[in-house]
Amino acid sequence: MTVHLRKLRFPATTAAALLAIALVPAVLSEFSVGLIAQWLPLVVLAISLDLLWGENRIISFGHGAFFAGGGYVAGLLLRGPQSDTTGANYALLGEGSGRSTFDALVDALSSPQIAGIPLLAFVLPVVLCGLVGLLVGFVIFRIGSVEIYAPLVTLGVGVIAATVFLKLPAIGGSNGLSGIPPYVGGGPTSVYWFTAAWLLVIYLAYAAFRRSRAGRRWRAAGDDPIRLDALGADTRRLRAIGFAASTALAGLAGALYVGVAGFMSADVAGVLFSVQALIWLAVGGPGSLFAPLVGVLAVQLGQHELSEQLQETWQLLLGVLLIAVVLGAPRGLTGLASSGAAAVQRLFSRSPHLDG
Amino acid sequence: MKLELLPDTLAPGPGPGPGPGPAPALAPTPTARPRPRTRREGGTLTCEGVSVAFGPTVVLDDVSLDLRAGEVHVLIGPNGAGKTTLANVISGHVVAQSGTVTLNGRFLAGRPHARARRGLGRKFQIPRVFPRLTVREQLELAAPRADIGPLRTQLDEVGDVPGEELSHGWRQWVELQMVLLQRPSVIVLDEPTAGMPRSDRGRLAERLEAVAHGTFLVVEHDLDFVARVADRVSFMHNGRLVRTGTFDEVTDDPVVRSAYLGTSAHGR
Amino acid sequence: MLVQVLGQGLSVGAVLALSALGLTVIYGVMGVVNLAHGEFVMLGAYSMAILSGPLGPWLAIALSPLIVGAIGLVVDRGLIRWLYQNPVKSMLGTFGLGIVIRQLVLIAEGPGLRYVDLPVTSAVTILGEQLPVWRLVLIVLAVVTGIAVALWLSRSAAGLKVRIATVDADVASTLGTNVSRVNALAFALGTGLAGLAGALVAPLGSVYPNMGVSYLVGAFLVVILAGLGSIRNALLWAAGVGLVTAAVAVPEDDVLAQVVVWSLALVIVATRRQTVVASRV
Amino acid sequence: GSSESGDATAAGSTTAATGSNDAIKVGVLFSLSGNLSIAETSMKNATLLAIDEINARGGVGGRKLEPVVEDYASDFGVVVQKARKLVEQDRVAATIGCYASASRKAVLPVFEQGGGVLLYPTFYEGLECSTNVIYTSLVAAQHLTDATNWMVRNAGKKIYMVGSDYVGPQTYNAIVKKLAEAQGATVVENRFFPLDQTEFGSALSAIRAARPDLIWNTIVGAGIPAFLKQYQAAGFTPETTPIFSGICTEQELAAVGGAAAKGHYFPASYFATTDTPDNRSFVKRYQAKYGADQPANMPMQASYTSALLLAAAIEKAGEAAPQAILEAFPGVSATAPGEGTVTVQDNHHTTHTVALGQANGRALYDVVETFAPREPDPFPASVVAASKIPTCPRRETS
Amino acid sequence: MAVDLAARPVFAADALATADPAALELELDVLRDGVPVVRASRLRLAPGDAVGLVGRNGVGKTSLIEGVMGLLPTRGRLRSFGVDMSAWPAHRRAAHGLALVPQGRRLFPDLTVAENLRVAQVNPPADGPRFDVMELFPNLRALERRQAGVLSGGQQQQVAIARALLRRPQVLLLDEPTEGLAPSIVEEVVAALDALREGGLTLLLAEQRIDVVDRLCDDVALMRGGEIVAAGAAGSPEIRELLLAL
Ligand SMILES: Nc1ncnc2c1ncn2[C@@H]1O[C@H](COP(=O)(O)OP(=O)(O)OP(=O)(O)O)[C@@H](O)[C@H]1O
Ligand SMILES: Nc1ncnc2c1ncn2[C@@H]1O[C@H](COP(=O)(O)OP(=O)(O)OP(=O)(O)O)[C@@H](O)[C@H]1O
Ligand SMILES: [Mg+2]
Ligand SMILES: [Mg+2]
Repeated sequence: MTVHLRKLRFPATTAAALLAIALVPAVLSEFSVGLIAQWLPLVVLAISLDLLWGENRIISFGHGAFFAGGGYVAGLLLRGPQSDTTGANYALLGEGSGRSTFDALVDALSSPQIAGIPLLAFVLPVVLCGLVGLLVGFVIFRIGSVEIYAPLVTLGVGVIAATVFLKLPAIGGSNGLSGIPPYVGGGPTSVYWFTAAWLLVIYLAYAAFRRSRAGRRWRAAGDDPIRLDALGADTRRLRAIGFAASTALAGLAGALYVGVAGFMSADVAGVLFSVQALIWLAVGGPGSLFAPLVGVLAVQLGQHELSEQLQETWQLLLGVLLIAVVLGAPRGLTGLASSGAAAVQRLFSRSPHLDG
Repeated sequence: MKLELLPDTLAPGPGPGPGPGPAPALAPTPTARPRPRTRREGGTLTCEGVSVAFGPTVVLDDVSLDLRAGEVHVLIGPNGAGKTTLANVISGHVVAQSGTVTLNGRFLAGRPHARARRGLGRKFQIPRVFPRLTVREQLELAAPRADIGPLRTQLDEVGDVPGEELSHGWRQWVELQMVLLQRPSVIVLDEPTAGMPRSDRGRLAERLEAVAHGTFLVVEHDLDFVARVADRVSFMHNGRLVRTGTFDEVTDDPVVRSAYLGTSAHGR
Repeated sequence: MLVQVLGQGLSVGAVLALSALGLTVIYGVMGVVNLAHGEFVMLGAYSMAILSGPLGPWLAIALSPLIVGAIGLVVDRGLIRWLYQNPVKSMLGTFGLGIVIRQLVLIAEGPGLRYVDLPVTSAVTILGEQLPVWRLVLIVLAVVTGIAVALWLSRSAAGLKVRIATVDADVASTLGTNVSRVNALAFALGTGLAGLAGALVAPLGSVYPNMGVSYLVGAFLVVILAGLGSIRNALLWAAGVGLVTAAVAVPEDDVLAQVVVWSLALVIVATRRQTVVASRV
Repeated sequence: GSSESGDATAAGSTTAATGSNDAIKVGVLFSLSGNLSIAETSMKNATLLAIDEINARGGVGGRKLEPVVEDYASDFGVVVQKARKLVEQDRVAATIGCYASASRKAVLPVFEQGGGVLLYPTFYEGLECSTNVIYTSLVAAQHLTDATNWMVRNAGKKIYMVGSDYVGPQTYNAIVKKLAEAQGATVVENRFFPLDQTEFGSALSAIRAARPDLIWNTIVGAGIPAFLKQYQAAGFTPETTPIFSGICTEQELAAVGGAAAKGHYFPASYFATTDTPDNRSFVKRYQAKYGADQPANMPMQASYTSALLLAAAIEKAGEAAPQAILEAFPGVSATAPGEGTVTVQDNHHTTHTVALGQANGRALYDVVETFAPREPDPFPASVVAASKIPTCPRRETS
Repeated sequence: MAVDLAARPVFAADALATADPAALELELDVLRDGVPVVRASRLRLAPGDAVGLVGRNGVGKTSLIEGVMGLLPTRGRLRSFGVDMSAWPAHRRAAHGLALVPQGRRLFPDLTVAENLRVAQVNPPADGPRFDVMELFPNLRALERRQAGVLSGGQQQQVAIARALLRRPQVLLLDEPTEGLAPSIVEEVVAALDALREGGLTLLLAEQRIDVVDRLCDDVALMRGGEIVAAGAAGSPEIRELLLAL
């Protein structure tokens, strides 16, 4: 009995999640479908953070920067040549300083030859964010006390990125990059399917990784890098590469996001957005497979449904919720759910063993 | 009546028999194990003129050590003599100011993982296990293809317990198994018997004998155990390697007696 | 130019130091990454804004740290004590706390900017450079407070208890230390310092519910560079950051200064040798 | 969204576009939480005040206006969602909203692709004339030309510029620089600060060294009080080095405090102190509804006026379909409180009368000079090359 | 075989002395995460008694000791010198005369050795026997200014023992105190503890080295699976047999 329930739990939740994804367009209005489509890339971002935090005990305050960076690159590629963005207009006012190499780069990205190849809009953000992530990763893991310094170094990355993005008129400066077309035509529903398919693929890959030997090694690297090193694994390199994989995934999330939202702004690179992403995960329960999905949907839904009615009180509620999660449900909503399930299971089985 | 130890369970030898008598010896009277043992394969490790200082504190002073293939070499010495530091130099956790380490005839350098890949195993003095992996997962991580059949009884007990919930002694055990399962050619064990019950020490000694391939450098304070496993013993004192020889030769040395063994040597 | 950079750099450093001191105490000593630190600075500024009218600026400055420290005490009992020595959990919990404080202030006091009069408006001329007296006051107070806190932590018995209480609460309690009382004291001290920072910068800056974020980020920068728990280093690095900022910002501009300072910080952290203790295995 | 109109009946399922007798839905899209809510809450309030008054007079063509209020929480990701909801789900006739340029830019595609109407009631930098946006407040060149001329003539020719590091202030400063230089002035420095910077010591040191006649300032938000107070602490006075601000309404001034703000200048199409009967009545009605501690200011008045303009446009179109409203807008006028008649032009911007205010000891502006009414010009030839000036209005996004 | 413990306090000999309050008298369950890992353990130690707690790994020795000290939640009874401490937090138990040498040393690694010793004295010590730790561990004097975290394992263990003794406890709980100590130091520690017992110190000692137990303890309690399954005089044949089988 007990064994059965335990074995069934994983496929059952997966099936339920799949069913929910499939049902969204059928039961909700087109607007709501579009809205949820906009949240799905955030789930990908949350997965990229879970890969670090849940599995490797690294907190990043800089993932917003990679999300934004990926979004900008994909956005420029998707939008193609355009003369009349705010950025271009602002450049009209430039004080004769000439065009920077960065402007040329932006132009190259949005030139007709390469823009509009949707595949590139995925590949390039992933590659660029991954490379930058690798660099940052090597910095972080050179220092001891990773748990303490990683948040601080990534915080610095976020601050620099947000400042620099704001400074660049070619990507819209403070006005952001807007008018980005979706990857697929056909309205919110097809955008939803497109994004959901990506999310599904990423989720399956993530689930497979977590169960694989590589996934176990990755968890071990966060648990005790010195021990793992002494077993012959180059933990520092492993973690730097894992960090890069995570930032690449964040870049991919950004690329997906601009295809849905049509817009990317520099504050996304800042600390507040990155912390917001951590909150999704905290609410979901870091380290659990469904935490990213559950966390993003719960917080965003709450935000969407409650913020208009409650306004300032909603924010207050969010803060209280966060404290409640930390104190009352350190393994997040998914943790609550599984201890609920365990309680149900105990009802079916005999009294628990005390020893062992 | 006070409890007495029965030394003959450890090794044959003279000693007070059971029953009332004079106050029993506090420490057992260790005796070196019978030798020679059948020779086995194993790596070689040489330290040449290793010196380490932290700021003004000299911790290792021109230490040279030579491990023969297949032997069990035990390092003893007072607390703070530099034994762990020497182990750290070998495994790459401490960078020596001068001196070289050679493994199987080639210089050993680089970070710990590179040394581990060349066949160097290491158990730490403070046991290190992976908190979130179960015991079974830890062993599998260390050596995916190793045969864990002989460990079945222990795994039945703790196989599914995550590292963070292990008691101190079990942590020692798990870490030791991780290292041994990897079958390194040279294995550095820092106080492997700490926290182990007596019978397990005996079993560990048997295990070390039974290992088919491997050279051991063991740091130990349990003379009983040392006597049983050591082919050779080196004595360290104040950062210097003072003396190397058989167990009896070293423990008979008056310097070793006064600096390390204390009154426990009186029983001999 | 040199005097300008010095004067300006030290006064920027003073503000940084004041906001970093409390963070260092709480982070370095208690192992709590207090993301609500900026909000305690904000509470200090609001208490200054509210009290300086009826009580006058000096009394308000003296009272603000006490008030904010008292709030910190309550918060410690209600929340922080569950988060000791758990940097990850503490980040989330205190971030939630930050939102709560901000929103409560916003609901109680409105979203608008608050006004605080400068207690001293005059400027003095040093080596041909005019420096506002209030900035000199900041520099002096930052140094004095920093030294006082450092001495208290390292020399006094209470300071010693504070330093052990959260490193290993179990062992500390077996040594007779009432850990929860000591922790509450330490958190109150850290938040009180934040409150002092808030009260002192209020007349120069802008007082509004969201003001905390920038102080938090600046304080974190100092803590990154200074390492954990060292008050002396925090003071020195705050001055260093201030001077570099001024050296870029006075001749060039502040955006560039921000980028330069953070990039330099990352380079310094990246090339820094590991601490000895961390590498002991 | 929540309906907030005092006496609007519950809307049926019929959309506004069908031209039935039901209420006309009007989107009201501002930040009511987060850091932008300081300014935007009062803009929402003023919009609702106007809608209530229009309804009290019998609505538009016999139909009531029904506000659909959305809070985008100062988040430019959320603003897109909310705009979509208003355009696609609620199918409002038009939306009044947005404050920061970034929020407007973010929602542009939603309105252009969804065929909606956005009335943007904030003074802004220009360089835009979307087919689907009606810009009801000042645009940069219209806002700044006369004030700059006055400044150079009366305060001096050596100018030091400061601003927050984002598009609006950058454009404002670029335009003022061109205008001032055309008057023979020199700009010794044009310096920008990160958005949330509240530490200006370095800049003030540099300013002292540069010895300008005046400071042109487009620092926004929380930076303003800090800048003005640190200016005062550093020993500057408005008598010797006055500050002319481009983006500093009564709202920001209140936080600076009367003493520190006194003597500085700001041009605007509306000041709270304007002593006309209609303005006194406007302020009184507003404060009666939302509290007496709220100083009136330009974006708030423009929000109010926007609702009036919208009502006039629907009246003119004869129906509440967004496309018809857009087509009806050019030429539509309304009487703006404290300002007079304002008219929407073919380029979707609005004529205004600008005045120059000088801060008094009560943190309010006294008008020192009122300029002649000015046409709006989103692409001023003084700064934009002739070849790059587009025909307005046009679609801004592909 | 094993002494039956169910009905009476563990050490019958002490039953005579019940008129005197026991230094430590307990009947406890110790809980981890709400689950009892130690169950119904009864012990009674008269002042000056020394009891050895032995058992294989993971049987609950550390848990019992930490439960007595107040570091783990417990159910049941705990009295020391007539005072019921079962609801007290650890620091009150410490003030009342309990002290602990924890397993794994647990020094404050960033503090110096001198500071690690000073922390034992910043709170008023209990009034057990006085002891000069620097005489016991003279080599610590040279290390006073060193950070405790960089000390060798055995040096750390010495500091941990010294720290507990400086509390001047009446009841000292020792969790494998000889781990990592050189033989001569073990000798000295044992001799010192023996001397302190003369001065009235009560010892509860978890130890794997049965020679140390033998030398130091009058009585032994053997644990298995979270329970004390046998207890008796250290020298009794049954106990001796059990010890050797460990
Ligand atoms: N990072 C360091 N800084 C300063 N001194 C150090 C450092 N690391 C080790 N030491 C000192 O070096 C000496 C040798 O330490 P080591 O750990 O090698 O001793 P050991 O022989 O293993 O002793 P034990 O038997 O107690 O484990 C000790 O005195 C210790 O305090
Ligand atoms: N931190 C922990 N979390 C959960 N369970 C634990 C923890 N530490 C120990 N346990 C469990 O509690 C039981 C008793 O452990 P305890 O540490 O008391 O044993 P012990 O007798 O001291 O063993 P050792 O000789 O190995 O030190 C064991 O089953 C162990 O798995
Ligand atoms: Mg050692
Ligand atoms: Mg134990």
